[in-house]
Amino acid sequence: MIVKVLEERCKGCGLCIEFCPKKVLVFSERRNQQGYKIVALAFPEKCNQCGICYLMCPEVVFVKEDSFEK
Amino acid sequence: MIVKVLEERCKGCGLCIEFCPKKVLVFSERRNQQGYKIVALAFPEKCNQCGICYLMCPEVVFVKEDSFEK
Amino acid sequence: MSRIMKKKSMKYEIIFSGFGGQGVLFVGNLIALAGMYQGFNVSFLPVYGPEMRGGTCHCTVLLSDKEIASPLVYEPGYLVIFNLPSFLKFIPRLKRGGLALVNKDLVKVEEIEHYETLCANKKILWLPLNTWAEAIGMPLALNLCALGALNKLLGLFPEEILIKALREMLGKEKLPLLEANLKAYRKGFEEVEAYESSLTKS
Amino acid sequence: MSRIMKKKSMKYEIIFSGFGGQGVLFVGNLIALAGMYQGFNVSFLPVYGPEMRGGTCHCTVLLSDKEIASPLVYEPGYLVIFNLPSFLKFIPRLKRGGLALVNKDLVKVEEIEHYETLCANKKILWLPLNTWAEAIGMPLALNLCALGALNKLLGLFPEEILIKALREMLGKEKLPLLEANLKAYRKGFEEVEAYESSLTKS
Amino acid sequence: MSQLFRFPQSLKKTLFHYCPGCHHSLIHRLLCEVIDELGIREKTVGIASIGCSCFLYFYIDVDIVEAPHGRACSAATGIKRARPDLLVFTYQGDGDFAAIGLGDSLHSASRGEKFTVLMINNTLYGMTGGQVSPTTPLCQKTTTTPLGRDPQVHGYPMKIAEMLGNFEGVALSARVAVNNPKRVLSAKEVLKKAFLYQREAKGFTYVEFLSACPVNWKMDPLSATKYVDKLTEIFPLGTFKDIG
Amino acid sequence: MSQLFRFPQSLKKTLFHYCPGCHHSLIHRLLCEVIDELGIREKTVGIASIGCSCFLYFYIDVDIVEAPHGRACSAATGIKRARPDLLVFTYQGDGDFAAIGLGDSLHSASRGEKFTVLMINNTLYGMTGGQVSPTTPLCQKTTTTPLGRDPQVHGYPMKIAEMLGNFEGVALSARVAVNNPKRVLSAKEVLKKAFLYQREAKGFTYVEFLSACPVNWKMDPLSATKYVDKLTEIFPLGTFKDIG
Amino acid sequence: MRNKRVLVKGVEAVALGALEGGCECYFGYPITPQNEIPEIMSVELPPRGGVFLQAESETSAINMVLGASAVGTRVMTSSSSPGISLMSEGFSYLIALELPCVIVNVMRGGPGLGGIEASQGDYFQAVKAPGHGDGKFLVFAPYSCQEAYELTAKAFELADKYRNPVMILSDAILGQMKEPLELKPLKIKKISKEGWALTGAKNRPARVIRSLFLDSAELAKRNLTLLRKYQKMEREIRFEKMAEGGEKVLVVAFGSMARICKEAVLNLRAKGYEVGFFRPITLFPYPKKALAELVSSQKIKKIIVFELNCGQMVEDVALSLKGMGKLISKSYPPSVIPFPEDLEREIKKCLNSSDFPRV
Amino acid sequence: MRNKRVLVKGVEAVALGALEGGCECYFGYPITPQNEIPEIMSVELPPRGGVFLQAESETSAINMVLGASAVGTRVMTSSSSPGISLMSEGFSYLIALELPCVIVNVMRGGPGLGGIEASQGDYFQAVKAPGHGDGKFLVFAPYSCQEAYELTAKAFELADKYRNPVMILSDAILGQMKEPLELKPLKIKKISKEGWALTGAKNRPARVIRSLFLDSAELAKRNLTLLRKYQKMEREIRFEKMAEGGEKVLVVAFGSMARICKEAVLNLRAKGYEVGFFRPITLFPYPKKALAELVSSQKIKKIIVFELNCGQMVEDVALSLKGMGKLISKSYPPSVIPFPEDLEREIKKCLNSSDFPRV
Ligand SMILES: Cc1ncc(C[n+]2csc(CCOP(=O)(O)OP(=O)(O)O)c2C)c(N)n1
Ligand SMILES: Cc1ncc(C[n+]2csc(CCOP(=O)(O)OP(=O)(O)O)c2C)c(N)n1
Ligand code: SF4
Ligand code: SF4
Ligand code: SF4
Ligand code: SF4
Ligand code: SF4
Ligand code: SF4
Ligand SMILES: [Mg+2]
Ligand SMILES: [Mg+2]
Repeated sequence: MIVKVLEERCKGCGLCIEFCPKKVLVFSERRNQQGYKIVALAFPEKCNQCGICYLMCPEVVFVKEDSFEK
Repeated sequence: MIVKVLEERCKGCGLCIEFCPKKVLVFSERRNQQGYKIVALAFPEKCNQCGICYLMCPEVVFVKEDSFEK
Repeated sequence: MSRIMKKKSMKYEIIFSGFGGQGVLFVGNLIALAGMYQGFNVSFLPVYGPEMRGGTCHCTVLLSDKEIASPLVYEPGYLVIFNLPSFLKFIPRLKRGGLALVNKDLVKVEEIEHYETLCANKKILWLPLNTWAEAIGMPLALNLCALGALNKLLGLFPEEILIKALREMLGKEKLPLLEANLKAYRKGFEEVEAYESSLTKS
Repeated sequence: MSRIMKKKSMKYEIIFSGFGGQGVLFVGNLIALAGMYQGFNVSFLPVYGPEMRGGTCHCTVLLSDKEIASPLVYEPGYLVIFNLPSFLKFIPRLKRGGLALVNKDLVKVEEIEHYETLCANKKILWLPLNTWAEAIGMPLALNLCALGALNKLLGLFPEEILIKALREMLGKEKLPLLEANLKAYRKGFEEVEAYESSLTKS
Repeated sequence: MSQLFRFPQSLKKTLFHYCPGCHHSLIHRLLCEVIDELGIREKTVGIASIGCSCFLYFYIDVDIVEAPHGRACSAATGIKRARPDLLVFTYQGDGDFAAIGLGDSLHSASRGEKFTVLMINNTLYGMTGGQVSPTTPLCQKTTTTPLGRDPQVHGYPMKIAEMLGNFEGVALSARVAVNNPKRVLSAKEVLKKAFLYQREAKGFTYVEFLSACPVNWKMDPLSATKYVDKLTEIFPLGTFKDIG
Repeated sequence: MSQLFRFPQSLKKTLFHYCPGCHHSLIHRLLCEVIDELGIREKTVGIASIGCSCFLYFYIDVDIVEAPHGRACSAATGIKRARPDLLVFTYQGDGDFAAIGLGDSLHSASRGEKFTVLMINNTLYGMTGGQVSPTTPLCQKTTTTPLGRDPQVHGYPMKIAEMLGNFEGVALSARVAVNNPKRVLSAKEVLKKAFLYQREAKGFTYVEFLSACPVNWKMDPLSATKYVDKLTEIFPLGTFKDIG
Repeated sequence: MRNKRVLVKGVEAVALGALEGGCECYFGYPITPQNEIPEIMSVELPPRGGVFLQAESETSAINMVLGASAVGTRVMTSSSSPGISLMSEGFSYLIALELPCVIVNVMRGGPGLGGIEASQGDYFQAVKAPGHGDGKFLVFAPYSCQEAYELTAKAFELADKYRNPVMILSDAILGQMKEPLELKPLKIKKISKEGWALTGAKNRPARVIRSLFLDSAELAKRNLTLLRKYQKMEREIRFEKMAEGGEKVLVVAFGSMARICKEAVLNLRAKGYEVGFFRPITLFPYPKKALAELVSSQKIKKIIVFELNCGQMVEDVALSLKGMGKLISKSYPPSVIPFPEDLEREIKKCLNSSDFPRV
Repeated sequence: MRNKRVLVKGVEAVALGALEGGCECYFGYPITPQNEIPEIMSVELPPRGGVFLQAESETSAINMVLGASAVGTRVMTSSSSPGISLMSEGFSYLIALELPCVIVNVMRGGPGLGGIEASQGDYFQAVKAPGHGDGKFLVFAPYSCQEAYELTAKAFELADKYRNPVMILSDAILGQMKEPLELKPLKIKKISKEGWALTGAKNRPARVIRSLFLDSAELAKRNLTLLRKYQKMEREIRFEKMAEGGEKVLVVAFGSMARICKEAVLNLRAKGYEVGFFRPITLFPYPKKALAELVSSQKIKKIIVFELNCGQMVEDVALSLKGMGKLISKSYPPSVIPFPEDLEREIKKCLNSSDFPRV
């Protein structure tokens, strides 16, 4: 995946994991400063860039770097 | 007509006159204490007791005596 | 203090009172407006009765050559009375020596208890306002008849001023009624004129 | 005056502070309830942080043998601190000579600037609360571990009283959690007991 | 028809304060006839609202409380919840029910409160001198729509009876008129049904009366009564819900 | 689809205060995407209402004013009347729009006020701890319906989008959800249409979002998102009015 | 050139003053005795490019005001007692959001629906608690049509100056009486709102107008700022006094009641009684200093407060005097309005003959 | 037998007190920080045959109260600042209609939406102008859970006794803190409403409950009757004092603030400072006489008023004292709450060392 995972935004709701059609995503063991388990790409190679994770994430965690740094 | 005309209640709106199917009613020249021209039965003999004057009068002017004196 | 009291100020306190439909507020407003055009300080205070529709109403009009503080006055110098309830309510409040114009068509001396005491030290002028108004074919214009009479007596403003005020009050829509109102005004004016000259003559 | 000061009154002022999910308000409420059962006058004042959800929160618990006026206290005698922000906020307010139980798993001395000045004249007891809680398989029960430790140190009430209060707090629905909570309480209690006796021994 | 020429028992003898040709008083009479015929005078509580009919209690001989402008349905809710055994009605204008009171009114309907509303729709605010109301027809001039109601400025007339027809809690929603004898009779039947449904705790019962306001319509009483026919083109008469 | 993986320009970078799995923030993002795509950020004014989303202004990077609870539509009316050239939206909960605000909301709709409402229907009062709201489904337990919503006591759930469909002043009334990717995309299209209609001054535009509140539904985020499917049985998705 | 003189009601003077003050938008809900205001506005505003909208309730009206104010327009509403109560949440928000607007309350006699005749029963509500939570606004009490016209116009300027609502508190006497009004052009300042109004975030960061502050320190700071603003408003204090020396009794009254009192006082003075007169024109902030100075400098012994309510302004007079002089409260529960003659009698009763010989 | 002791929040104590006071109906709309009251009522009332209904707004809630009260039930509502503002029209009607009910205001920090921490910013609104038009009601300010329980229960009796609403004015500290409550049965009188309640006109003439009086004399008479009723309520005045002799400084405070003050005063007294304490429990009618007597009889020189607002109750203290002593106002704009330690410091600052030597 070419996008940045804004880990600090993640609240560990799991919606992205559930809806990812390629089962790319999993919870990592790491926690962010908010105390939530952070999502990670377990199988980045399987990702087809469909954007569903972006669509379903309530916290806008998956973004193109340049769009966030603007 | 066997009913009493409660003249003091009349406000001279003319609805009874308009709707009386037998054209029994007219405005008299008398005025009541409220200052309104009072309705009168010009042709009582033509009245068929249909009750339409009672139905249409907003002031409940046409009533059986005993019902008002109750 | 003495300075203030020396200069006799010109102040007319008038209450108009009658039924809702008798044009009480219209005539009160009219005289206030004419008074303003004439250069008086004026105030007009309408009071509606407790009933929303119909009922009696009255208004207080003040004309003065000084600043008017209170628009309310308990003891007016003048009364214009259109009906019996108004007579009973306001005559007791009329100033000693004050003048009341009373509509003799609707107020009958016979119907008034203690008439003498009620009106002691007060001038009552009985005017057949309804009759006058009907005589000129304008049964509703008794208010203007009363105004004519009043102005003849007090000489508040000339007729031009009244016409100006009347024009303003009637507005564009009701301007056609100007002549009729004027006629009523003149009727009252002339009747009193005739009456006065009859007094002078006799 | 002298009369009042002679009788040493028994009064415990305790502030519990941590993240929203650390059971801060639960344990504060629990100790207040147990305190009441033990016969103390008590008060429990929760303060939610500015955030609606999550964020830090703290509560003030007072146990006293006299009437409690203010439920608020600026300088508590005791602190139970679950995380770093709480440490930084409340240590400065701890009374001279006061005691703070601090969760050493989330508060690292290295991260604290001016640690020495901050804690001068204050007793800090570092407890690995998360570790204890995880050790007994109840990672969320660090609040009860802390309570066990605190009660061992202060001897506020016997375990029966705590059980009674815990029962009441858990209610019917959550009663199955009683044993687990108790286990955590005992863990804290026993760890401090062991630590104290280790002190005595050495 | 036994009621013909009978001065209703539950109507006080006080003279009405309404303008000549106003339908408010006619509707008062119908209400009293219904109360008499159902024999419920002694267990009825009415709520007077703020509008031309605010003096309701001078005319209708049942226990009555005044509610603030627009709050009659909430007051009725309080009464009916506290004393479900009482029969409760509100008597409200279109401004009271549908302008300031819309929230209270629709929520009561939605909750299916078991009282009866008489809504007197004269398409404007009678009491305060004829301002635009939610039910004023397009183009109608009022004292606050001097050029006539323009939908782009003052919006569209609300059709309350129809709207209530879609509410689950509503047992009866109807619009009636009293501008001819037949309509008077059927208005009364609908109103009676409303009270019957209330007695059976079927739900919210609503009867809207198209009502003439000659003074603010600037018409004589006869023309105003006739004009109600015209209003039925915008506000059709009928029953929009009847759970039977 | 150009928006995929683009952090919307009009979304501030502040972390959301919402609970995990709450749909509020997802809807915020959609709103920002629409604002960006239409290029209207610099002439948009938003109205934040009182509810979980009261901090809207910390997230959406447009001019925003807070309105008292339930009054967002009235505030929006004031803004749009004073400055018809601005694009105006309100962001309201079901409690805000349909409980305390029902009167304000429906009158704005009836007048055909030319702004856009985002109504976030999570079927209860999130901010105050999960009390019953006008849209709570029957039988649902809330903190003030401890035995579940009983229609005889708390009335029936209100179907706002359907109700607004019957209003003449309404240009668009639709109900959408964001609990799966397809719905997210179509919700966005509907919202965009609403803003387009507003720009063309077509009338009142209303988009209702069925929205998960895991905390007060006492569900984990995933179950809550799934449960929205169940809600669509009571609150069907669709467009109830579209004047095209 | 002489200005146009017209004979108008007080409520018409208010409407004309609003137009002179640059009012662009009006939102309101009908209620007697002030319906002439919306009626005039519905005729006058649209042709000037302004906005008139009859709201469906007072709560919505005040929130439409809130919206229009937030985008920088000069906006007003008007109502009467029960309607004002319904707006009180809105007032509190407007104050908190620092949004300017003009509010007219033509009081009726309460409580409840009460009656439509003159009353001053909403004094406390206006000056002490227009809403919840410590909010305040400037309150003007005109006592003539001319003053109603001028103060209403000025109110728009002051609202903008302080970014706060301003209330015109009137009653049915002033509201319904007619007297000449000189339609003089007033120099009402336009005050730029570019620094804060919501107009779309073009070439500047987005703006937020809000009242929610969950951080208690932030909220306290904000409340302090507001408090200081109220204190600054003391610059706007206005009053009228008539006491050049030697008066032993001072009559205090506001609004219509002050007119009736003034008549009585003038009559008494003409008769040689040593009676002074004080009329606050701003009711908030109250002219406490001016009143106290007058009483202390003139060594006034008795102060009589006349009001058309159950006794409200007398408290502000007491707070001003702090125990100076003998304070007498003469309250007329609404809505029986005393005549000047009645007041003369009352004032004379208070004149202890030994203290106050007739000269 | 000992009464049950429970550890409850202030708002729970209020709800329990209401049940003890015979509350039959509750209508309200959620708002923080008092949501526990409706939540408890929704659980407790229906099984007792009572009525719980969550209204769609505060305006409708207060009018449901109006309806239920008119038919003679004991009824209550509760809310917080913005919601209370929305009810103010309703309050005025309830007062005018002489309908009893109990109203709870757990104040938040305003104006506007403000914050949810403790504040006393609605003091003026509660005691001076709960609505338009001169209306007043009894206002109780409990300062402990026990008092909240007992006063709320008593409020139902007093509401019925005076046929007037009664307000319980509280704040988030008392509302959210927990302390032991002794659930003692209180002897709350049932007062017959047969003489006025609307129950259907059976065997008696129909009754009317109204507030509209277009005849001004009738309205004035009615207002006088109400005024006399408020005066009668002075019988219910309650206060707490601590000043047995020799105190030179008196601290005055109510509600939660009084608790914090009391702690400070007790500490200072323990240290030998001559500081007294006065806590009004009824805020309306205000214990003016008691306060004035205390100050004059003890020759107290300084009076310090502490409040969690921008300075409100201090006016009632000033009105009580009429210039006696030196009055010092210490106001804490919401919502920064001072600690007892802060107050001790403030009080000491006021102690002029020469006047008040440390003993
Ligand atoms: C809170 C409040 N706002 C406004 C009013 C003034 N007011 C009295 S009646 C009324 C409207 C009356 O219209 P409607 O309900 O249609 O009754 P109608 O007089 O037409 O029968 C208004 C606005 C009021 N009494 N109270
Ligand atoms: C006048 C007033 N009443 C009550 C409240 C308390 N309150 C805040 S938000 C809210 C309801 C929130 O529910 P909803 O609008 O559905 O938004 P959600 O939190 O569910 O997104 C309530 C009752 C308030 N702030 N103001
Ligand atoms: S882009 Fe699609 S496939 Fe890739 S991680 Fe996201 S959801 Fe999965
Ligand atoms: S959807 Fe977003 S917030 Fe939820 S787990 Fe995935 S990345 Fe985290
Ligand atoms: S009863 Fe019928 S016929 Fe007789 S007067 Fe009346 S309307 Fe005419
Ligand atoms: S309908 Fe009645 S009020 Fe009208 S004229 Fe006939 S009798 Fe008189
Ligand atoms: S104003 Fe209209 S509604 Fe009111 S009484 Fe007159 S006719 Fe009837
Ligand atoms: S309470 Fe519900 S609506 Fe509010 S933030 Fe949490 S999940 Fe979202
Ligand atoms: Mg109407
Ligand atoms: Mg919601």
